[in-house]
Amino acid sequence: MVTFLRKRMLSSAIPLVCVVLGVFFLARMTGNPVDLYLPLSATAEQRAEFAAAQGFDLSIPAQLWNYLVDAAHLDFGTSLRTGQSATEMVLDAFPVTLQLAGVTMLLAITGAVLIGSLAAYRPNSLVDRIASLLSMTAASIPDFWFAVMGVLVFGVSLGWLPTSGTLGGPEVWVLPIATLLIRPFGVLVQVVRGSMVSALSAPYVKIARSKGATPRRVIFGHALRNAVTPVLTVAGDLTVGLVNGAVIVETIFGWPGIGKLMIDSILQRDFAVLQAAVLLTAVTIFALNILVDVCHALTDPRVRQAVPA
Amino acid sequence: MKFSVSPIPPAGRRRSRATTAMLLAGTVLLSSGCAVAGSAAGDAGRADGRTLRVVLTQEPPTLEPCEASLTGTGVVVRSNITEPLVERDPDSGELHPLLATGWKQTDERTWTFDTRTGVTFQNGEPFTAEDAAFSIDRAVNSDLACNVEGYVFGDADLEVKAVSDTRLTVTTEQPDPILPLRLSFVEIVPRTTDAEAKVRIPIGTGPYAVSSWQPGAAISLNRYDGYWGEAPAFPRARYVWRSDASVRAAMIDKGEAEIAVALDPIEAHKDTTASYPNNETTALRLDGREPPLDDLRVRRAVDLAVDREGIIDALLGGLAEPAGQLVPPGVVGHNDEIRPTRQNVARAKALIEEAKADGVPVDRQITLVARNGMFSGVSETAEALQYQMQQIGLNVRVRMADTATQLQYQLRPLPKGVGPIALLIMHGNQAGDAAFTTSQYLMSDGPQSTFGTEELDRRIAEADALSGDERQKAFAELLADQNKTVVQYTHLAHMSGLLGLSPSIRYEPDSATGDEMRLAEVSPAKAAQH
Amino acid sequence: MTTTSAPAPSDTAPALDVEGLCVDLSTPSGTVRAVNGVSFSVRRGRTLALLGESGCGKSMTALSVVGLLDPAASVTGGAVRVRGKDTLRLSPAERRKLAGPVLSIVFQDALTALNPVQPVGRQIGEPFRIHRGLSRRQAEEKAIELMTRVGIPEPRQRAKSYPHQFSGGMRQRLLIAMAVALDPDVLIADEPTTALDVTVQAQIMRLLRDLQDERHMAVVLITHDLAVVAQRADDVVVMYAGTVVEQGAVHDVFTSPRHPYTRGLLDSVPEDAERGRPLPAVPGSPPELSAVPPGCVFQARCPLVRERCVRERPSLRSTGDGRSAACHFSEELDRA
Amino acid sequence: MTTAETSAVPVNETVPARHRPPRWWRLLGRDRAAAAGAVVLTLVALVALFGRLFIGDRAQRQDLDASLRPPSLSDGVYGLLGTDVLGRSVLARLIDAAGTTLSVAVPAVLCSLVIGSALGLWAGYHGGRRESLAMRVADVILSFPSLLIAVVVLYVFSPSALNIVLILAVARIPVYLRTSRAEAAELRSRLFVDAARTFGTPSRHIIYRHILPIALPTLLTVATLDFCFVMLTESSLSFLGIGIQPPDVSWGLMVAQGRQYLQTAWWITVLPGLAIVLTTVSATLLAAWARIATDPAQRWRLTLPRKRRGASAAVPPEMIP
Repeated sequence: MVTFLRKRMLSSAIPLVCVVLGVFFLARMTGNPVDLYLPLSATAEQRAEFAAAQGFDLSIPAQLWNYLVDAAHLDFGTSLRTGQSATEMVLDAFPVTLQLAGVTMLLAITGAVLIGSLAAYRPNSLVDRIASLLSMTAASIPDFWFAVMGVLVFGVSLGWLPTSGTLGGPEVWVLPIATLLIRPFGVLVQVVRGSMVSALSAPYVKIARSKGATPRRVIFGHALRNAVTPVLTVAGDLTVGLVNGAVIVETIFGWPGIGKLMIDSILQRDFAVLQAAVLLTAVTIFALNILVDVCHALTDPRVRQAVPA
Repeated sequence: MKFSVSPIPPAGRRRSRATTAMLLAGTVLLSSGCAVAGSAAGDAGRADGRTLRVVLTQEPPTLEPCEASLTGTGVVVRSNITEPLVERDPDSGELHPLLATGWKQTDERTWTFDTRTGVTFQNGEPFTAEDAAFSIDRAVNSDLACNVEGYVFGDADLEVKAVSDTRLTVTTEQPDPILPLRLSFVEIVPRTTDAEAKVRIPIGTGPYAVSSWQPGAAISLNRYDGYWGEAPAFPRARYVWRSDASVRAAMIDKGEAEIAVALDPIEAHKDTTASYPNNETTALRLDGREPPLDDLRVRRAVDLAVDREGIIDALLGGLAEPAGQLVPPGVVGHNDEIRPTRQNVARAKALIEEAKADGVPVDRQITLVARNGMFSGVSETAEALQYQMQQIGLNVRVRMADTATQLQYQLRPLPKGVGPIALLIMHGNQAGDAAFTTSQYLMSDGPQSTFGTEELDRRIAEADALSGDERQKAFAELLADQNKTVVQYTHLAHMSGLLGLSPSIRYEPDSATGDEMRLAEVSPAKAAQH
Repeated sequence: MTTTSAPAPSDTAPALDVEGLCVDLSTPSGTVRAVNGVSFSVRRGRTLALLGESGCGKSMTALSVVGLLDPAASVTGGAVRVRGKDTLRLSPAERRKLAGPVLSIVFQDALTALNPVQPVGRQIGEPFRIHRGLSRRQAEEKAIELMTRVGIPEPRQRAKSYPHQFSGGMRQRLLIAMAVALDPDVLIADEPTTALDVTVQAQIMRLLRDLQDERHMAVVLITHDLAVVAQRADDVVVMYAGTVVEQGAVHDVFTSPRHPYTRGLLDSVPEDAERGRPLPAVPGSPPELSAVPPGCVFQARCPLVRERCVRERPSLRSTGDGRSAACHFSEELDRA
Repeated sequence: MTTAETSAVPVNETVPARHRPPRWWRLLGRDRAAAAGAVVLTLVALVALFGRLFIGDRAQRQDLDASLRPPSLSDGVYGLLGTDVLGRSVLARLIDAAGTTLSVAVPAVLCSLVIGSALGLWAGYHGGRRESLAMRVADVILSFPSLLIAVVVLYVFSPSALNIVLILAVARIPVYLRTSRAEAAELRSRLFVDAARTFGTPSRHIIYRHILPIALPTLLTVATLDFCFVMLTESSLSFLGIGIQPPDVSWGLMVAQGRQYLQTAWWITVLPGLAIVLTTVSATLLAAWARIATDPAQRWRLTLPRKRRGASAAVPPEMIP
């Protein structure tokens, strides 16, 4: 397992560098940020002065060199927009995103495993058909639409929940999480159901039943662990989506997460913050991919034995 | 977290520590059917009648006073936390004394200001002319690249001197008849403020002082008890921000906030909203260097093609006024004689036909550039304009851009090889004088102008040196002249802002509200409560 | 072993008594009867073979007995009695109590019949956890004992291995160990050796016999292999197109078949037939279940077919000596 | 597959090989939900292909005086579903948008399906370095913030439908890449692949003839789910202002633009939202059906008579909790 991990991590280093470089160049293709930060009436001299102060007058390779040298010292620069250190801004925003992603995936996976298994247990039964239809619908509802509806219905009309915001009791989590949840939940229910249907029709399930195992034991003791591989993969991908930023939820509910930070810094050409944010999410995503691989190895002894390429 | 000025531990970190508990709680809550008893309060805290909760569109990037000409910063800072020497009455355009009690032009290039006594900063230090001189110097002459510097002063440095504790002189390189107006944009800070770097949280003389800033979540203000003026009604204020207008509106409906800015016009019918002219004017800037827009008849036809009333009624909630010039009423230079052009499709078509007959390539595709988020309904407005221009026989496509991209079209050097551009602009007249407008938008080499005439350039330069009624008249005439001879702009509307106001408070928005929301002018609606 | 409250069956009473079992199956062309009125019984210590070609309904019969039918099939009639109870009428929970201690089954493909992600020790010990409430450790000890019994070398180490780490023969042993864990009254072996090579087949069959003797189980052996039946079974039930065509003691049936189908099967075996060969060919092929003729099910391939066979389906009639056959003209065969 | 041999999946026992598998439309007829899905999808496809021929410029024709008219029967066909804020017929716009939506979603899904699967099968079949390389490429794409690419391409270059297709396609390649790699890696050691290899069959033939057919059902299922994802992402891009650009119109754009009228004019945003939901649910239903119908070991599921499927008798009593 240790060699497995070491190899996996080493092989992740190069893509990481690719992402960082890619973001650097892509960001600079979006144009010079000077105009955004000076008043419309600023003179040419003022513009030049500002560009020089921020290092935008240098050639791209020179800018890249400066960036890499600073990054090596863990200095990711200062935000043009707020004047804060980019690292600090990113580290402030990231926990919010992680919390949202964590709670969402926890609930999505738990819920999907329960409901997906129940549906798969009796294929084509009423439960199955309701669960399938609901999950398909859930997976195809535009999330911002759901969010705005949620605010209007539960926030304003019924008054059960706060409309938005992060400060307060657990109730502030409900709408953002529910919005984030619908799609992963819908997708995962279908994936769990699909792989559970095939797992439950496997001969070893019949054997388990012939031993007098209860349905619970059959589902959770035997079928689930065999059905978990595709579920893990899909859940991993969905989590990547959430880590990369739940922009819509963060925007609507005013959660200061990394997604909102990224889109703001793109629109504001705040390169330092953008680069720091992408680096952090990329590292997280690589870690997540490794985690998924480890989970695969843990759940399936056959994967564990095969030496990874 | 370093910008917390109070000893209270910052909530951001506390939240991370309580994450586990929250995770569990959230899980339990969701799985138990998520019925929460009672009405939840939300970010802005509970409605206790003592805290004024304001919901903005975005988090202020900083509260640095020399950046106060940025809308996001100014709306919180100006007149709440810090104050300038002079303030401009948004309705009349007149200047009123604030931290200066009086001022006069003592020679051609020098103005002298008397400063108020008995004023203390929120850190307890007394305010003197020395502080005023320091603040002007810091904002205008330093290397901080303050936004206000470029916004109102341009390149020229000022020579500032505190001649006594209560008097200072400001000397300009060129005679400047509107220097006091320019200085109304400079917020006064104590001389102990960092002159080398921008601060995120300022100290000022205003009625409120910052008590905490929870990044991403809220900014809290407390009433400053040593304020020299009348104490404001609310002991505390709290700013939160939501970028979605429907959520801001919902927060008013729900009672989670007392004031919400920039609501969609669609909400205008509610009792809980108040509209106010916000000194912004929208127009279509036609690039007169590229055919077919280089033809005066085509530009005039575009002006005639636009259905201003229709757009205002359907898309802007009826809140705006049709415009015939770039400056709205109340601004020096506004011409009362100019009537907004009325739509006349037949005449517009005739003009196009005429131009076509003369060999003008009216089929050439014109790109209509607009910026997302410029105002509520901007993309629909762009679509309407496109449709109306197509109706008279022009070939138009819409391009929605983000701020940075749109600025490339708006500012010189203008992009090359992009064909004829019709740029939707929104011009702010907060400065209150047409000089700010004409030098930018009408001069043939103005930073935001595509072309002009020598005649117009000359008249602008002349008008700029005048003052009083002559100034007003000169600007008014040249604005009318642009509509006759240049027609670079198809004016659309003098816009309005829409504010959400809880029934529990009273507040009269004015044209400056969008840039400077004076919390001290908000009072509880006593009558409504009892 | 006596967790069930049912009285321990006496040796004379059948351990398993199937009566008139009918199974319907949904197919693209409509519902068909896959098993039609199958009856048989088997006592402890005895071995009954269910013999027939692929698709004759023998596996489905076995699966209905242990209650593992696929959802496409359903039992529509009959009774399956063990320890005096009709399992078809029991609640799921009551049925589960029988699964393991009373009825158990061994499948053909041991690789897929073992859970690939669980150590085998845990799978073999599972019946003890379910029915005896043993702790995981105790169950594992029991599993190791069983593994020793079925001839797995180094059982203590191997208990932690996963199915894919065993050879085919070993896996079949593991599966058998699991099935006999709770000394069931009845062990159903569904083609237990088909997937194995010949020498291993013999070992497995021997193991099954030893276990049967040791534990005094009734064994239902499902096979298409005449030689296995001849060597291993006491009684045989020959099935064709979902019905029983003949049954009786193996020796009797094989020496003097009373149904032309049985006769055909036996005739087609060459003298030097080896075990493990597929079922010898009888000319023609069985009818599609959706097109079973109204008369005798075997009429299309029967050398003795007559007008009566087309008109009237022969019922399974006793022909003496505890035998019975479903042929209007079984006497003719006997005489021949 | 082994299910069929050991536990006697009835089809194999009862339907001899010479019996032709049932016609697909008969199977489709048996699954009412999938049949409904097929009808909806056909309808959507027809509308997308030919709808514009019938509506002419109605989707663009504005009438500011007719702004926000609710659905009604009295305003003729084009007033049936009401008007939007510019007074354009919502019905006409839905029809126009169907074309745009599908012309973005379908090519995007197809591109990522083809490219991703080809790469993944190649990588999985060969293993080793090539496999590592492909997986790392997938890692890079996955961890790259696609919003950044979207903003760059759509604001800096031109915000055309083609660019949106490209962005969505690239962003989804890793999904197919990983899925097909996993399938190919599992299949490459199978007997029939080995056999083909020993005969000297070139690898692309093995991939195409032996591996692709087995991996295809899974890939197609993923593609259907992705179809939904692509439509929703396009809608989210519109929410952020970087999706389909007016005057072009897609369902996602309609939902995004209409959301501010949710309280006052629900039809502008709810109807296109419903169109998205209906289309994707139909596609998913149909994919689920197709997956079963193309899998011989599962096909029997579709043959269960309707009335029994939901009833408890269809399930072995043992399995009822």
